Amino acid sequence: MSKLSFAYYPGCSLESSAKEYDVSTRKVADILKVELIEIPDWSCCGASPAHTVDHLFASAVAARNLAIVEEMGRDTLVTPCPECLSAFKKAIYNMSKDDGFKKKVNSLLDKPFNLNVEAKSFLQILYEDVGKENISKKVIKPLIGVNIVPYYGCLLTRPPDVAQFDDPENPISMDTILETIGANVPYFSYKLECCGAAYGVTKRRIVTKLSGDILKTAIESGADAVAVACPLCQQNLDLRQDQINRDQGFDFHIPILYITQLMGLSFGLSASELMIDKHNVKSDHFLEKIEKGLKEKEKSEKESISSKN
Amino acid sequence: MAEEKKEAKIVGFLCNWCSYGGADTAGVSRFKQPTDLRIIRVPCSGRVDPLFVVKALESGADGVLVSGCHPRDCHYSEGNFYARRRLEVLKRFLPFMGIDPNRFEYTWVSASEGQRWQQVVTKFTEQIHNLGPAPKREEKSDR
Amino acid sequence: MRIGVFICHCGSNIAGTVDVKKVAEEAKRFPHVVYSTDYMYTCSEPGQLEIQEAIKKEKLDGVVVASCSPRMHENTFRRTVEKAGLNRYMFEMANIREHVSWVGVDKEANTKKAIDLVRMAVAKVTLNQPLFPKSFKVNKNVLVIGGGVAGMQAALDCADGGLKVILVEKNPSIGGKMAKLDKTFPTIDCSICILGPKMVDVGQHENIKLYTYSEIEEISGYVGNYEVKIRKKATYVDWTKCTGCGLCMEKCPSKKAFDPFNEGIAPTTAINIPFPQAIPKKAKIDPNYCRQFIKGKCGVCAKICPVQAIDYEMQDEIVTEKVGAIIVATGYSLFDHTKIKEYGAGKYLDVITSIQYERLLNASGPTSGHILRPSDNKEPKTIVFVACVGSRDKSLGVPYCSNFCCMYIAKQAILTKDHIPDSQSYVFYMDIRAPGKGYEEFVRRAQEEYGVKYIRGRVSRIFKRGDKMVVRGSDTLLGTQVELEADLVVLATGAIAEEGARELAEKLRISYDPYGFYIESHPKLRPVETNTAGVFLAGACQGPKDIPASVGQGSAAASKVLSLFSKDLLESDPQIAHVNEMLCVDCKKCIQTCPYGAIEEKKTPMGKIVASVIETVCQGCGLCTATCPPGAIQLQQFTDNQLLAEVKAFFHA
Amino acid sequence: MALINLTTSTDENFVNQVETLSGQKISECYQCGKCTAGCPFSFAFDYPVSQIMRLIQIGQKEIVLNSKAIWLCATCEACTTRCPCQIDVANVMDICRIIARKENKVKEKDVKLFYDIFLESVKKHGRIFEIEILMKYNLKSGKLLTDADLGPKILPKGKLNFFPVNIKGKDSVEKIFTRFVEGIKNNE
Ligand SMILES: Cc1cc2nc3c(=O)[nH]c(=O)nc-3n(C[C@H](O)[C@H](O)[C@H](O)COP(=O)(O)OP(=O)(O)OC[C@H]3O[C@@H](n4cnc5c(N)ncnc54)[C@H](O)[C@@H]3O)c2cc1C
Ligand SMILES: Cc1cc2nc3c(=O)[nH]c(=O)nc-3n(C[C@H](O)[C@H](O)[C@H](O)COP(=O)(O)OP(=O)(O)OC[C@H]3O[C@@H](n4cnc5c(N)ncnc54)[C@H](O)[C@@H]3O)c2cc1C
Ligand code: SF4
Ligand code: SF4
Ligand code: SF4
Ligand code: SF4
Ligand code: SF4
Ligand code: SF4
Ligand code: SF4
Ligand code: SF4
Repeated sequence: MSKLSFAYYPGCSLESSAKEYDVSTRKVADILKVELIEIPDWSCCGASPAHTVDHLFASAVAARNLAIVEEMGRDTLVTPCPECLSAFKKAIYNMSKDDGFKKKVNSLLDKPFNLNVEAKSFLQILYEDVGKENISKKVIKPLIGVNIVPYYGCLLTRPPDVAQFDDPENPISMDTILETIGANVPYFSYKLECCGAAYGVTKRRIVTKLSGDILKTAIESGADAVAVACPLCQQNLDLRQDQINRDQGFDFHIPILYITQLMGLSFGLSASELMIDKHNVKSDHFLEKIEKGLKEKEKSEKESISSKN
Repeated sequence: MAEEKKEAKIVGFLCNWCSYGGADTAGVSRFKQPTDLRIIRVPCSGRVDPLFVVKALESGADGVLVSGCHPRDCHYSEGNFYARRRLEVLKRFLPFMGIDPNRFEYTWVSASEGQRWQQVVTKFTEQIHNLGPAPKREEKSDR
Repeated sequence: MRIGVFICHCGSNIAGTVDVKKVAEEAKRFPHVVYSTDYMYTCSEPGQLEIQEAIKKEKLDGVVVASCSPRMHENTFRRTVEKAGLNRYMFEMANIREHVSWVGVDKEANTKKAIDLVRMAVAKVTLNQPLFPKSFKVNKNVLVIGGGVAGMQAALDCADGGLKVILVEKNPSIGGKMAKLDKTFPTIDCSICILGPKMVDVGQHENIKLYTYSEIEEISGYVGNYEVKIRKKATYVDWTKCTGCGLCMEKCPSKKAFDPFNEGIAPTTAINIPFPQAIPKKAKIDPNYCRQFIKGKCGVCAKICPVQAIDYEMQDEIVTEKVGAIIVATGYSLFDHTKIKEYGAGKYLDVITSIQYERLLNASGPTSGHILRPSDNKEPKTIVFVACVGSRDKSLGVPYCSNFCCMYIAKQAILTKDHIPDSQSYVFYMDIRAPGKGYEEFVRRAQEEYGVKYIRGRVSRIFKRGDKMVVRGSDTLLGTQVELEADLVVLATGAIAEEGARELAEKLRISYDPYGFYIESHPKLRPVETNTAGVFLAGACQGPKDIPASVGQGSAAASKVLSLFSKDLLESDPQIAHVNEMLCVDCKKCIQTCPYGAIEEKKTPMGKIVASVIETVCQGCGLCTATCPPGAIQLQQFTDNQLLAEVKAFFHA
Repeated sequence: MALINLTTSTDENFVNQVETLSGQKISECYQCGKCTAGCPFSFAFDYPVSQIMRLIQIGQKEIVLNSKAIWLCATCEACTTRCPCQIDVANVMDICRIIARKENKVKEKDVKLFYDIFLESVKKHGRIFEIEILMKYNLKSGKLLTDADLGPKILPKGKLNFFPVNIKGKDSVEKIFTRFVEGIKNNE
């Protein structure tokens, strides 16, 4: 595999409330020899507020960053955040579909964006460019004995025309990675149901209902933890888990971990290196279960070796 | 209002089985089209002698359209393959005769594709309007 | 020449957007035109009489009618002029309805266009020549392709009418989809009970020659004289010996073979007779599952067969038959629901298709007619039917309605209640399409008497919760989201074109629509004819249709063949190529080009070698004409001169 | 629902406006309800999304622009992904929101307020400043205690920045805002 190298867009959340995601992404990338070069002086992608104002405006806010990537001489922008990804992909999609639109967007910008950059999620890089063979080579502490359900959220694969990644109704990229790092992945029917998105602040009840349904289904599936790839999903499911319990009358304590954190664990990084301790819901029990699983595996391997001799 | 757009002179050679039927279907479905085109019915697009196209363009046509059955769907099994081969050669040859190859188009429309026919006519007519009237040529054959 | 021009109003269809009077006036000034008029409905009896009178009074020797498409009325008017003593080819039509009045809104531009088209038609008719058809003998055998209910009906009607029928069916048994069904709407009679006797009749009729497990390899010729090559696929059992005793099936150790008849819900043996009522009732080996073929050892069936019918070395065989007409009755296929990811893409065992459900309901099916759901063989209590799965769905490329699923859903829901009295069925639907006789009443009965709950809304997603299937849909009448926990979900998968339909159409030289269904000559007036003379359509191959309609079309196609064959001689179309022997330089280009091998060389009385057209073989495509360097071979009625005259008439007004 | 007088209240211009801005043909919707069936927010909408589509079809501008639904839609794209008629439904919802915003008809004031504060932050710093956004929202919405319970959970983790990150090219971001506003003014 030739060395992979991309322009990296962390996004606003990954700078603050979702620092864990940024840190674990960079560490995992490092181990997998994926070079991530942070886009100099990147600005906010505009997220969902921008497109409620105007699509031209929203595309321009996103495209400022794409133009910088062009200037860097790179052809791919990689971001871990699906919300940012969606903003970039839609800008590229709309601009390439309609030349007039493209011109208008560029008239709002200091430096024009000439459509020479595509946007990908870091998950897509892991799944398609790095591949499960290369991931499995780095696994030294497989996550034996734990059930993890992957929660994709809305925007990673939808709408399919724009996202162009994985299956829009039954995505398997995270499933595959989780299996590759040794976890057991039970059937999970809420992979794609919306968590309530950005309405946490303004419409808390909506979020605690939707996120509550997701947690409930995850637990019914026998999950010990939920894997996520989105800072907003993480926030809704983890930070707001107590609000969910209060509003919905549940008593859930299920860790919500970034897929990159789980990979990092399997690559032998410590929980604190991966900032797992920075989450709201404690992962201690989950981590213990992994250790136990590992020990049991070692024991049974030893036994089988000695019985062979 | 701006002045009326002058009609272009466009000839269409349509095979009886597919495209002529497609144009009928468009009619039956009332799919509105520009009025510039005059259709000449031929049994098969393979009947269209490239010379017809040249003669039409030389004697004053602004555009010529040939439309036949989709590949593999020819009523005469392979007529449209012949047509395609000949007309592709023609298209490459037109510039040497001083004719803009964009004045000639070859396409496929089946009998059920009324909507497609509407699009083909609309697009081609637009294309010819954009090119403007064909430059006057010295007429050799007539007179 | 004396030419008459007749401009039709078609009520307001033409006159509404074309100034027909002006067109008629203008036409008077065209060369050779001596008479021009307009009329309200030219194709009506008085309209035709007016043409005939004008021919006589004005001594016309050429007629142009400007009206609808020649595909609609060319033959009508040809007969009209013929009755007045004119040769039928001294006639031309200008299409000012489909190509003018219906597609343009600007009356002035339309009128100008109509005038141009009439001028072009006049220019052409001036160069027309009287043509005279030749007669040729007809082979009165008929080929029926497809042995579903439509094809069987067509075959029986033809055979009863005294024709020899060759019936080709690609499966090992005839019967088509109907043989798989349990009961049929709207009368709920047992499908195989009414179909079985018909199948036996087909099998035993002295005028029907049956080729099952066979496919069309090649078709050549033309109406009255087709030659058909049929591939008899190897069954590895000598059917002249096999008695259908079924011993081999009992002993065959390979018991996991895919069973297409049961739609894969239960396996079968590698050697099998597809179902008890099969016609012919003969065994066949599926080499994909037979151990003799896979591992090279077994041979149990060969040992056990009392009549030594097994032949592992059997090869496909090609036979040739000659027929005069062909009825295509190849039916339909069902939409592949594994393409619909939000419904589980076929991964959930308890989400099945409607045709699989027919097999579950069927007393001779794998569950002996007990409804047991596939995952755990338990009897389901809550059954959800989903309508329009792979129908009326642009995103899946199937925007059309499949015609019969609304009805069979009602039927299956009623049967469900009969089988499991304490069950509850739900139907998610968009519209209920039940326009046949007794159909609406049938659907009402399902709701009123059988308590089937109909929910107006589409299903968005199906997923598993415990051992239930959760169906999430909407009730648009309420304006809300709804969810049901079902034991079994039945998807009413839509009808799509039979696989291989397009390839067969290409062999037959008939057309198909964008979805692969065959196109009839005219949707209202020639519903079972195709544009290829001598080829007729019956049943669902033309578009989804239920059994009554399929059978009706089978009979209609048969009667078309019977009337075609009522004459011993057919007339050939004289619009064929003709060689000017003076001009021909024997370059042979035309001979190489003709797709029908209709051109040969001959020696003229002067000893010159020239090309010569075999009149009965030429189909009139004109490929040769466009190929001939000196312009010696001309397609009559479409000669270079005629077409160029049209072109010129447009530019030199 | 109250009586709708179709003669007086049908606004064809609204239908055209939505169609032009969204690039979607509204008449293609055949009211199957699949969008509503899959919409996670159906339970919170006043009109489910398929009814919004219907209301647009019959030109009911006032009802659509004054609905809560258009503000509660989270652009999750479930409807767009599954619509059998290939309509970009989420885009239509977005366009309705944009029109409502332009016409100052905002049923869900808080949602709009939050969006506005968010964008203000982008305009000011080039990136968002989470703490500032939350505080401003609490002040302006009058809901002072929004997410107050989360403070103790997140603040000690030391992830949140207490000072905004001001990017170097923040004026180039600001210019996007100003040019956009100018563009609108020039068009009017
Ligand atoms: C679940 C279900 C339930 C239904 N229930 C009812 C009902 O209750 N009442 C009702 O009226 N209708 C019902 N129908 C509809 C019914 O199945 C059709 O109307 C009927 O089968 C059409 O008959 P057909 O002969 O045109 O086609 P088919 O039954 O499809 O027969 C076509 C035949 O042609 C053969 N064939 C195909 N291609 C070739 C080829 N290239 N060469 C040779 N042979 C070929 C096929 O093998 C097949 O035997 C139901 C359909 C379904 C799916
Ligand atoms: C408003 C309307 C619009 C329609 N539009 C369409 C359309 O767009 N497309 C379409 O496909 N269908 C359409 N139809 C349906 C269409 O009219 C019928 O399908 C068609 O007319 C049926 O033809 P028929 O020959 O069976 O019956 P009819 O047209 O009713 O002909 C029966 C004939 O028999 C005669 N008759 C009756 N009793 C006797 C007797 N005892 N002795 C002698 N003669 C008798 C009658 O006088 C009549 O001339 C429409 C129907 C209506 C009402
Ligand atoms: S001839 Fe054609 S156009 Fe005239 S009335 Fe008859 S159908 Fe109509
Ligand atoms: S192959 Fe032999 S054993 Fe099998 S059914 Fe035929 S006759 Fe019986
Ligand atoms: S040879 Fe094949 S078909 Fe015959 S019994 Fe053995 S497995 Fe079955
Ligand atoms: S018949 Fe009914 S279920 Fe079938 S496609 Fe048409 S409307 Fe849908
Ligand atoms: S027109 Fe010419 S090429 Fe066509 S079938 Fe007749 S002889 Fe052959
Ligand atoms: S192509 Fe023309 S010249 Fe050549 S053999 Fe045929 S008819 Fe004669
Ligand atoms: S899914 Fe599409 S067609 Fe169906 S109601 Fe919604 S917008 Fe209309
Ligand atoms: S995009 Fe909006 S309307 Fe569509 S499903 Fe999601 S929340 Fe509902």
